[in-house]
Amino acid sequence: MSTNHDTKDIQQHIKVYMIVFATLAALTVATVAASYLDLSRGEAIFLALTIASVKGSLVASYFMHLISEKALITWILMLTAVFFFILMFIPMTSFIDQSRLG
Amino acid sequence: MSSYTHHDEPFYRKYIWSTDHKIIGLQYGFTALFFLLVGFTLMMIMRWQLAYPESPVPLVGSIFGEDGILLPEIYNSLGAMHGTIMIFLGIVPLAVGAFGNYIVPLQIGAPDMAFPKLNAASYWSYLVGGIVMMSSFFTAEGAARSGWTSYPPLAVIEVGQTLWLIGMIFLITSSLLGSINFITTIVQLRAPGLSWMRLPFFVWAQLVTAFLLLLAFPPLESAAVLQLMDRVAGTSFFLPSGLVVSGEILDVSGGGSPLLWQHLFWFLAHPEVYVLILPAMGIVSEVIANNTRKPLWGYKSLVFAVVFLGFMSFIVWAHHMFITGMGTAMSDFFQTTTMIISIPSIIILSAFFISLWGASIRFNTPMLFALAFLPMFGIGGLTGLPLGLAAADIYLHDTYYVIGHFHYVVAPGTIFGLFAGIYYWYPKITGRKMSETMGKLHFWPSLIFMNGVFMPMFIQGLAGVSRRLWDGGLEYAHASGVLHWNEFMSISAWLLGLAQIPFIFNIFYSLKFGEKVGKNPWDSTTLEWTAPSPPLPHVNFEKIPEVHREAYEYSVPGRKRDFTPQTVPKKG
Amino acid sequence: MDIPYTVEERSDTGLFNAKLGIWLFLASEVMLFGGLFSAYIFLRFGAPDGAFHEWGQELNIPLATLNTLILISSSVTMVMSWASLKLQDIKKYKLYMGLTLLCALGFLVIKYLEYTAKFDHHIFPSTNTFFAIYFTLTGLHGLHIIGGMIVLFYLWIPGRKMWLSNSEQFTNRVEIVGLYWHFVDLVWIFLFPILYLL
Amino acid sequence: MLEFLKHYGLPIHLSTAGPGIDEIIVLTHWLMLFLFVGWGAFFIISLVKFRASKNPKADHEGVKSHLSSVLEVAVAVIEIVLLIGFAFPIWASRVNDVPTAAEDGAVHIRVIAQQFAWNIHYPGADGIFGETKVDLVDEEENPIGLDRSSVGGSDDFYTINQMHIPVNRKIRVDLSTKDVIHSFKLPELRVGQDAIPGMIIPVHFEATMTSEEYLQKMADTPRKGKGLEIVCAQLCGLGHYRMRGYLTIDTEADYKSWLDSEAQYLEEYEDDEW
Ligand code: HEA
Ligand code: HEA
Ligand code: CUA
Ligand SMILES: [Cu+2]
Repeated sequence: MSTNHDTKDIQQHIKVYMIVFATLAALTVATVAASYLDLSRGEAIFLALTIASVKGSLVASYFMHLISEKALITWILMLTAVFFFILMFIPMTSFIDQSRLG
Repeated sequence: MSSYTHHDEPFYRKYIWSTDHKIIGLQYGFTALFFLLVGFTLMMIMRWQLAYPESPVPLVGSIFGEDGILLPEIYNSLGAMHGTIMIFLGIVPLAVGAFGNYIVPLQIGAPDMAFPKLNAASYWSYLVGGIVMMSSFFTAEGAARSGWTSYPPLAVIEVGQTLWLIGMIFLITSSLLGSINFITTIVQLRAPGLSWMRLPFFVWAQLVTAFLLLLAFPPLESAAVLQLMDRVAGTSFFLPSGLVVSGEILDVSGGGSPLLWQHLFWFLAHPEVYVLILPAMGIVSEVIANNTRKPLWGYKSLVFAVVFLGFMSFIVWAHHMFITGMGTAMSDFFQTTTMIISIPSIIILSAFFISLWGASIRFNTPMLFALAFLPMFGIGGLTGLPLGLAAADIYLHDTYYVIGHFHYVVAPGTIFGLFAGIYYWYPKITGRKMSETMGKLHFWPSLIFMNGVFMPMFIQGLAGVSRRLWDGGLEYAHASGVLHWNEFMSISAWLLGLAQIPFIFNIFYSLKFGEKVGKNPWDSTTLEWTAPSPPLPHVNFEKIPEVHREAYEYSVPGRKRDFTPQTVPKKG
Repeated sequence: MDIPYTVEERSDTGLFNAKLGIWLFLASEVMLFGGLFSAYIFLRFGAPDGAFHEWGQELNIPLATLNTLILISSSVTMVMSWASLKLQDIKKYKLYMGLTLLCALGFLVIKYLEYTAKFDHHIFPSTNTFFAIYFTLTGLHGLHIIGGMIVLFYLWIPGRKMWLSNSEQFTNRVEIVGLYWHFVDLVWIFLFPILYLL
Repeated sequence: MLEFLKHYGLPIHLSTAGPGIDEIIVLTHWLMLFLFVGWGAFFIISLVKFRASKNPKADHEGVKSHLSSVLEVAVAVIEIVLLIGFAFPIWASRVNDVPTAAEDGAVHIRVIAQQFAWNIHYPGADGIFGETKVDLVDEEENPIGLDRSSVGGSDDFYTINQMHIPVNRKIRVDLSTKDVIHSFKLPELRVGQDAIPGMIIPVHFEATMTSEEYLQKMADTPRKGKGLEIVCAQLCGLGHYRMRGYLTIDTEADYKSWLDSEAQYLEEYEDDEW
């Protein structure tokens, strides 16, 4: 159970949480600000999704402790990610087909 | 079944609101068998209309209106519900819910599933889904009538679909809860010493199945939500602009796509077909190993093949959509993956065949069903190959060839596998064996009539007869040469129904009068046979077993007995 | 015989049961939202050029930004409530859990304001495919929030007595629910730009 | 094998796409037969040879060779050949080599499916399709919503469930649907294509035999006297089973005179109107 060492650890964690929190808030403001910039469609999408991905990884890595999670869980999530991207993008090929049809 | 009453629980706690995986397994089993019978009954009614178009259905005709004729819209309802019931309410709950629940914890030496309450919730969610589905028959609109595939826009504009969607959401939730439970149980609760490569193949099959359910079902859940929105909130997820239905412009915003549904649906529904087959393969492997008195041949390659099969099953789905206007890139991709996925199936089947060589085969009822599974699945699987080649599928798509293909895999395939399992594990559940005589009386007619129903479908399919035709093709010239088969198939189907009577009778008869047997009547090696029959409520084993060896140590040279249970310690 | 590894970790996997269970559940959630995101992309491509962007202009970005910040805060308070338990500080736990619930409530109130504003302008899911997917995605996300709140509330007050009998299991439960809560936050982090900003 | 499959249902084909498609069906069935018979024989022999009454003691190891892996590799190779040699090219020509009226002299027709009929839309003598608009649709007067005043629209004509095509000419059908998904299928021509709402999908084929010749061939079969049909192969509602159209493959001359008579009919009809 909670040893002295644990307590130290947790206090260390709490510091990290605060830093992550600040970063997330800053990135939120940044992404909103960026949306008012005069960017092309593609650039805007790229920027917004990049920021969202960074935010998402921060939440997953630190709040959800994925960064120090057991290998088994990482594997399951990687498998899920593969299927997620397949689901996301392969149906899109239907549009390539439709553009062929004109 | 009730002789062991270790905990003094009231009746309803023990049999109704139970959290014991064995009771839940039985609840699943009986509910699913009931639904199988319902689904089959629907089909026996439909087969009347197919054999004798527009003549009053005997016995039950009065339900369908005064003259007793099955109207086209009712035919479509029964067809859609036959498919839905068989797959989602019959086979999956029986193969996963019942067999998985009852056998997996026993085979891995666990006292229960990892989350017993979740397990009960999963069953009840299934039951609610089933009741919602069934109740749709009794509403004014009637049941869903757009096929089990529920393609929009038809499914959005047809009546009866709403309850189908709501039912599906319950069924999907049930499967998700179940699959989380299975994976956690198999990963976490394996008995000491039971390493991955010592697992019985059945457990591997269930593990892969659980992953398929876990990751493939949610997209269909989201698709069901979207279709529900289309129906009740007037959205246009699946409706393009400018539709004219019955002369009226459809009053929706438009902008959606019917193909989106097909992608989301088949993203589930292809993995789903392996959900139907893998548990049956698992059962067959157990029965074969036991009754050949030999280890399964090539256990490692079996495990590898089934994992690979599971993975690949996520990337073949669009082979159901070849004819929807697909270009070369996509069709080439999906044809290739479809051909690739046939290889692990061949590996698995080959390993089963080769296991027979050098065996000492006992032809008891479970073994007969397991053996029949092999060529029947073979026919079904092999006829999948021309369907997987897009060029051949141009002609064969949506014909009875497809119906024949998949019924061979699910009916004389999966159902036979499940029958084998019921006969095989019955003694574990009840402490008594099922009657062999009645078992054989069940097996032989079933085998013959199954082929009687489904073999002519290939002939009709080759002739180009479409599926889902109310009159079985009477309208069409190209069907005229093969139309006479309809009567033959229907009679086979009804006889197939009769052939189930010895089975149903046997289940109840053997409960009281079956031959009493000990813990391990089949001289088997796996863990479930070291538990008492029936296993102790809630805890299964008198003491958590320890595993010392691989799953199938049969006929090891130099040993006294021809089987060595996994719990026997290695000497020295 | 109790079910093993409900509290302690299994040595070869390093996990207790519920930890694995929740991650599996989250994996299925990823696929659930995957289906919806897939629909989003499909519809976006299917719509006339730039239409999604245009339709999205109707939405209230400042309110949604505020909501994003609220949800992020709730994630922090959530993880803090777990950390408090780790530090054996049940008082702080109560405080942070309460704050988490408050944030969740705030999020829902703002969502409610946004929805009613849309309805007042006669914008409904049936208006066009953008609003169809907007209402579906945010609605489903909202349901996740409500579901999470019920469990959080349970752990906040009625379920807390477990702290006295089995503090380790209680801490685990809070961790598990926390994982779910962060996931709901994570989904929003993606919903926010794709619905409001792009 | 082809004879065998024909005996068991497969109709003769009468299009240029037929041989390719039949060939791949036949080759695949050879593969299936080979696997089934091979494993079947092994299966039966094992069952007889190793029954417990004859072979009371099982051999722990059983088969030691890994010949089956060779078999599996062989199947994989055959499948690759089927894919690359047959399936891919056939598909590519099916979806890519869409002929046009201008370049290939193809006959260009539109087919608009609806519950439960096929509207066949011909461009008329000018070869230009008039515009169709949903708000003009009137199930009685104008089922496809044709705008007579649009460019090329005045001489267009359409039939319901009657499709005429000339033999030995490339045919291009632009397939669409007014309501739900249907599937346009000409079994004897080995043509099949879903009609998806919101999409216009080109289908092309070339008939190698006129309806008349076909009927002569069918004289002694159960099909005698029954002409060619358009099948709806996708569930589209309660009338799905009777959503049948008729296909007539004419000689070039007959086709011309049919076109003329339709044009004539159109004129008379128009005269009535005014
Ligand atoms: C359990 C169910 C199941 C299984 C296992 C399979 C397995 C396969 N299926 Fe099937 N399929 C369905 C259920 C199943 N299918 C259903 C329900 C539909 C229709 C859905 C609908 O439209 O309503 C369908 C439809 C379907 C289609 C779409 C057809 C169409 O609509 O036009 C295609 C196309 O590629 C296909 C292909 C395959 C392939 C290549 C396999 C391969 O995995 C098969 C591999 C197996 C083998 C190759 C056999 C190996 C065995 C041997 C070699 C041994 C021989 C044996 C002896 C001699 C004893 N299937
Ligand atoms: C798992 C799936 C499954 C199973 C097992 C079956 C089993 C059977 N099916 Fe079905 N079928 C489908 C899935 C299935 N089907 C699907 C998906 C469709 C397509 C629907 C659509 O078009 O949308 C279809 C369509 C379909 C058609 C085509 C209809 C059409 O296109 O118009 C036909 C026609 O004959 C048919 C027949 C049969 C028959 C005779 C059986 C028989 O094999 C049934 C055998 C059943 C048993 C042997 C039951 C045994 C159980 C018991 C006896 C219970 C005992 C009970 C207790 C102890 C309480 N089915
Ligand atoms: Cu149109 Cu079936
Ligand atoms: Cu499939």
